[in-house]
Amino acid sequence: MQRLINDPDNVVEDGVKGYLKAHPELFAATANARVLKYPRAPIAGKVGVVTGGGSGHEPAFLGYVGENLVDAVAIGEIFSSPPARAFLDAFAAADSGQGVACLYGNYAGDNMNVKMAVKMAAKEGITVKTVVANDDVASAPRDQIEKRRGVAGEIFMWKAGAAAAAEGAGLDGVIAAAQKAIDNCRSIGLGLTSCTIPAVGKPNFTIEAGKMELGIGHHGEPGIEVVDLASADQAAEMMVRPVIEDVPFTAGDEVAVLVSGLGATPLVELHILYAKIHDLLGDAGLATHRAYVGNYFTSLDMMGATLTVMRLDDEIKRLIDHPCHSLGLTQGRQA
Amino acid sequence: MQRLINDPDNVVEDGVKGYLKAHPELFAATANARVLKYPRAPIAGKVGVVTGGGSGHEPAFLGYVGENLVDAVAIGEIFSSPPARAFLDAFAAADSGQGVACLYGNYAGDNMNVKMAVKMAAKEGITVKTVVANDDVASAPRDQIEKRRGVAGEIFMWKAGAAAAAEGAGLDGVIAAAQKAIDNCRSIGLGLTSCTIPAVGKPNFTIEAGKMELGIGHHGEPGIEVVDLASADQAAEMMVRPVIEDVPFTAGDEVAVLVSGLGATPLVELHILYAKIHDLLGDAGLATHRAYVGNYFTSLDMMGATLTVMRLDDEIKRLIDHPCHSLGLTQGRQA
Amino acid sequence: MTSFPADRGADIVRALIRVITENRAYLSEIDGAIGDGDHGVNMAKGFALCAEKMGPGAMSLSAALQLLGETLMESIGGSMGPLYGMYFIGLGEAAEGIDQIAAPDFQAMLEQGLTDLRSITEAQIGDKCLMDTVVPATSAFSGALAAGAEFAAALDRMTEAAEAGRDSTKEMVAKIGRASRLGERSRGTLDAGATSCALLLAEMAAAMKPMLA
Amino acid sequence: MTSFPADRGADIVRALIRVITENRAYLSEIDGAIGDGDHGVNMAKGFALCAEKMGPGAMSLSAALQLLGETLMESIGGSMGPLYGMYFIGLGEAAEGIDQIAAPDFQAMLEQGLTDLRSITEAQIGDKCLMDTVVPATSAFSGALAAGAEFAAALDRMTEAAEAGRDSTKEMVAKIGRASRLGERSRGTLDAGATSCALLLAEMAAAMKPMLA
Ligand SMILES: Nc1ncnc2c1ncn2[C@@H]1O[C@H](COP(=O)(O)OP(=O)(O)O)[C@@H](O)[C@H]1O
Ligand SMILES: Nc1ncnc2c1ncn2[C@@H]1O[C@H](COP(=O)(O)OP(=O)(O)O)[C@@H](O)[C@H]1O
Ligand SMILES: [Mg+2]
Ligand SMILES: [Mg+2]
Ligand SMILES: [Mg+2]
Ligand SMILES: [Mg+2]
Repeated sequence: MQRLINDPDNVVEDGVKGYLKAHPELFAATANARVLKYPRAPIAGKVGVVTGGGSGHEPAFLGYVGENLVDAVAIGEIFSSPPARAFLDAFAAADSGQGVACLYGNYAGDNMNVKMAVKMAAKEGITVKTVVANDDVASAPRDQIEKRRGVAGEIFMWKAGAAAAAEGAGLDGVIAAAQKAIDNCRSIGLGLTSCTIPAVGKPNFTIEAGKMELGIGHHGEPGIEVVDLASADQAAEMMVRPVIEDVPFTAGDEVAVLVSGLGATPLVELHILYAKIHDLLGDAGLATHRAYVGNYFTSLDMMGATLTVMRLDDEIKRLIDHPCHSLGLTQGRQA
Repeated sequence: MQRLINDPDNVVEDGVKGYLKAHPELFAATANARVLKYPRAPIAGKVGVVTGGGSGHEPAFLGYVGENLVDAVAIGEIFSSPPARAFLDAFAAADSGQGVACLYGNYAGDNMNVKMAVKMAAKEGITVKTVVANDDVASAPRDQIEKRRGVAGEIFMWKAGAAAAAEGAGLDGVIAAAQKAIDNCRSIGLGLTSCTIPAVGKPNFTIEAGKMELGIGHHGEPGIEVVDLASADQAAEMMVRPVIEDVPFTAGDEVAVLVSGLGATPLVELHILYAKIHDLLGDAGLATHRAYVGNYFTSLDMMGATLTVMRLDDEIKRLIDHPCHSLGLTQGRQA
Repeated sequence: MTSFPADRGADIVRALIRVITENRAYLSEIDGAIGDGDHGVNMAKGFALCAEKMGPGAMSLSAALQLLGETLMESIGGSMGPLYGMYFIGLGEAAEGIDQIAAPDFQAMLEQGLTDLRSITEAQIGDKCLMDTVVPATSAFSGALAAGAEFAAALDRMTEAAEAGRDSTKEMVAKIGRASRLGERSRGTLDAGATSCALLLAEMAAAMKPMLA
Repeated sequence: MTSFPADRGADIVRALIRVITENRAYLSEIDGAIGDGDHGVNMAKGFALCAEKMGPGAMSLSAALQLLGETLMESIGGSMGPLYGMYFIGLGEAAEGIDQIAAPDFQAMLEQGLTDLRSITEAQIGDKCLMDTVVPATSAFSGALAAGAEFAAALDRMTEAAEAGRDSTKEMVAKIGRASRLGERSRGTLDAGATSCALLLAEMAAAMKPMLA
């Protein structure tokens, strides 16, 4: 394992120190070492936006803390949900009295810890409402949509919810915007290699050389199918079809597209993949309003990519186009 | 080789298609398939800023084309200088009549191709002046500074030169700003693994497991020393010392710092490394004005990182803080 | 009817902390076979934190178990944090206000723990997880009491059932957690959560038995 | 004095294009041992492009060589594009305005090519690169003429020296290019650039000899 770490058991703590030192305009420490907040948070009069999840997906989750984005984040161990206390402390760090929208992904641990934290927050007088991302079409069939995992679509959920909050929406409005965003998102992953958790020191699972796994999850959860390694164009077809065949895409829709690398796949390859995705979406009558291609939601040093497509209406488009500044995503007033 | 490509011989062409489709606000095609320009270029009254180099370093070089950054880029094969014609066509794409600053890195091929292109440009009536980055302290001793390679310090050179151009400086002013930036930059690389050029299909060189190579170049050029894989803190010490011992750093200086991943090293590890670098610079009396930590200048799927430290004066600070928008670097009006 | 004084609670929880700390490497090793090898590390971290918070003094069983549960829930994250957290809080809440813990009290505690556990996970017996230990152990204790067994004997039945439940996971194919990725390949190894749970229940029984009077 | 008509230039350059195209795989294979295995691909790409631009007609030696040089310089990039580009442009420029190419004309061409090459690289004999071929080949041709040899015999000396130069790279340790990373390990293999250069010079000689009258 060729890695730049100090103690494999302290990867997250040591990383957090670096984030704080490198980006003081984006991150402030809190009393809980596993909670970072935007320095201006809680922002008076604004609904607080919180997320959280396991580490190893950087820039997710903490990289979406910032201006017009997430106010506070709960940071778990690598690939492991943060404790309830961390979510609770993140709520407190984000709450200006207008309530908190906790926007997170559908994983057993996160569900349990958020549930606990919301209960604990209620006792402390903090109103928290939640949206649970379930954009991964490969993780369950359409009739069991509530079982689907949240993946890179979470970024669009955060973007939309946080932009609504920045525009001045109340808690219900923020929740509605985030829910609408994720309901209009569909994602799928494609894994080419495994990844290694530093504290474990061996690959987390196995993808044989010459094979790739369609529908793989962000922690190596089993996908739909292990197939022979194919060309980027063929990979794009395998990814686009299950995404656009799922509700709610219809010809004529405008969409936002996010192709995220899983960590070790070079940027040029993500763009080779994107070129075909763009054309396939166009063939299906979907016009791409905005495309994000890069390492937005990774899995340590895994090779591969995820595709997320979000259907836009005027409201979501406005929220996605809203300017923002964070480690993972910075954009100006226009596309 | 687990890669997302179509034809290993067309990685660059296929990637360029994707960049154009994904980011129409940043990239426009030109008559030369190996030249991309910022859609607004040439910008009337502004000195053109051009760079170029081999592919495989994404987001460098093309990712620094954008608003208040590079106007046009010449794109080479993976790890191979673009042909002279591509540099020439990039000059033409960038020139508004105010002349062109060609800011590139010190490699044999690039030197030759730029030299040819500048000659050809002169015949076509385009005035081109050049700055050659030589920030890599590991590539030659201080008394042979002209032999040193250019590495991630090029980003600061582009940033400073392009900001000067955006502020309205003439060609000599732009060249002076870029030259001053690179003269105040020192960099060093640390390689933990090799990388694989898709058309070659096998690793480009070898770093044994359990070892790391201090001073390695962006294409695997030999470093200063192969040492046992050390902790991130120890790696930071190995990197900071040769950088700050070289001219021109002195206690009391303000600096900008860039830690770039080489491709496959997770973002959290870059921040673990940064945490110690930040402290070591502080111990040496250097105050970090701005830090960039991420994948800014990579080497395909290599693991490892580079460190660049730039001494600031009021002018360079203003130029570095200037807002800009590109695939590799987007920043607003203030830090 | 035999019972033990509730104010021995801290000693019982200290025994639980000890057994987890002692088995840190063993539990991680088991998790390493089909999981990511950190179960012992995760558990030991939470239990050690509870030891710190408890200090050396006496506590009621209710307070001590709730402190353990809250510490786990607050500090270890993942799934095991809230699962064991809920479980121990449930045990502790059911002991609230009771000075002498008799067999029916402990039965009520076990049942409350299981109910609370089920309020946050849909995992079932046969999924290859801690449910395979805790469900049969709870039934065994209740069943023994119903059949007229003494407290101590019922605790023995509970321990036996917990260990049999743990062993039953060996031949199961994992349906939840990381190991579920492996499908058939997860067969042949004990489940880490079921193993830690068997250690905890057996230790709890062993700590209580000498206190019975 | 023997000479050949300059308007046979296109045929000579077509022979160069053919030899590179035919040796595409061989040159890449040699580069694969201590480089990145693309020398044949790079060269063939540029030479094929020149064939396209030339078309089937006749051209003067000066124009044909300059077209080859400009195409390489413009299209293949890296170091080899400008190096071979400068070299062939140099050869071509020195032939400008000459209708019948005699031995002293060709000597001047070779010397101009080498001078232009040296204007853009500091590489030397012994560095394990194309200089190890081109430098001795040039000297051999000039030396043969000085010793009174005929054009054809001098071309043979040039070919022999080019091939000996190529072979000399086998025992060298690379000092430039990718292979320099390998240090001692670069010993024992031919240099790809020196090899392509020997092929080109030998082919040029072979193409000229039957034209001599
Ligand atoms: N959703 C779940 N419900 C019940 N038990 C679970 C669940 N997920 C995992 N487990 C249990 O957790 C154990 C692994 O715990 P641990 O290694 O601490 O966490 P992680 O899997 O996050 O590394 C498994 O052996 C299994 O018994
Ligand atoms: N700076 C240089 N000067 C002269 N020859 C060089 C130089 N760099 C490389 N070469 C030659 O280039 C050859 C390799 O060419 P090629 O494989 O086409 O390019 P690359 O090394 O970029 O893959 C080497 O065998 C060597 O002869
Ligand atoms: Mg585990
Ligand atoms: Mg774990
Ligand atoms: Mg090459
Ligand atoms: Mg080569």
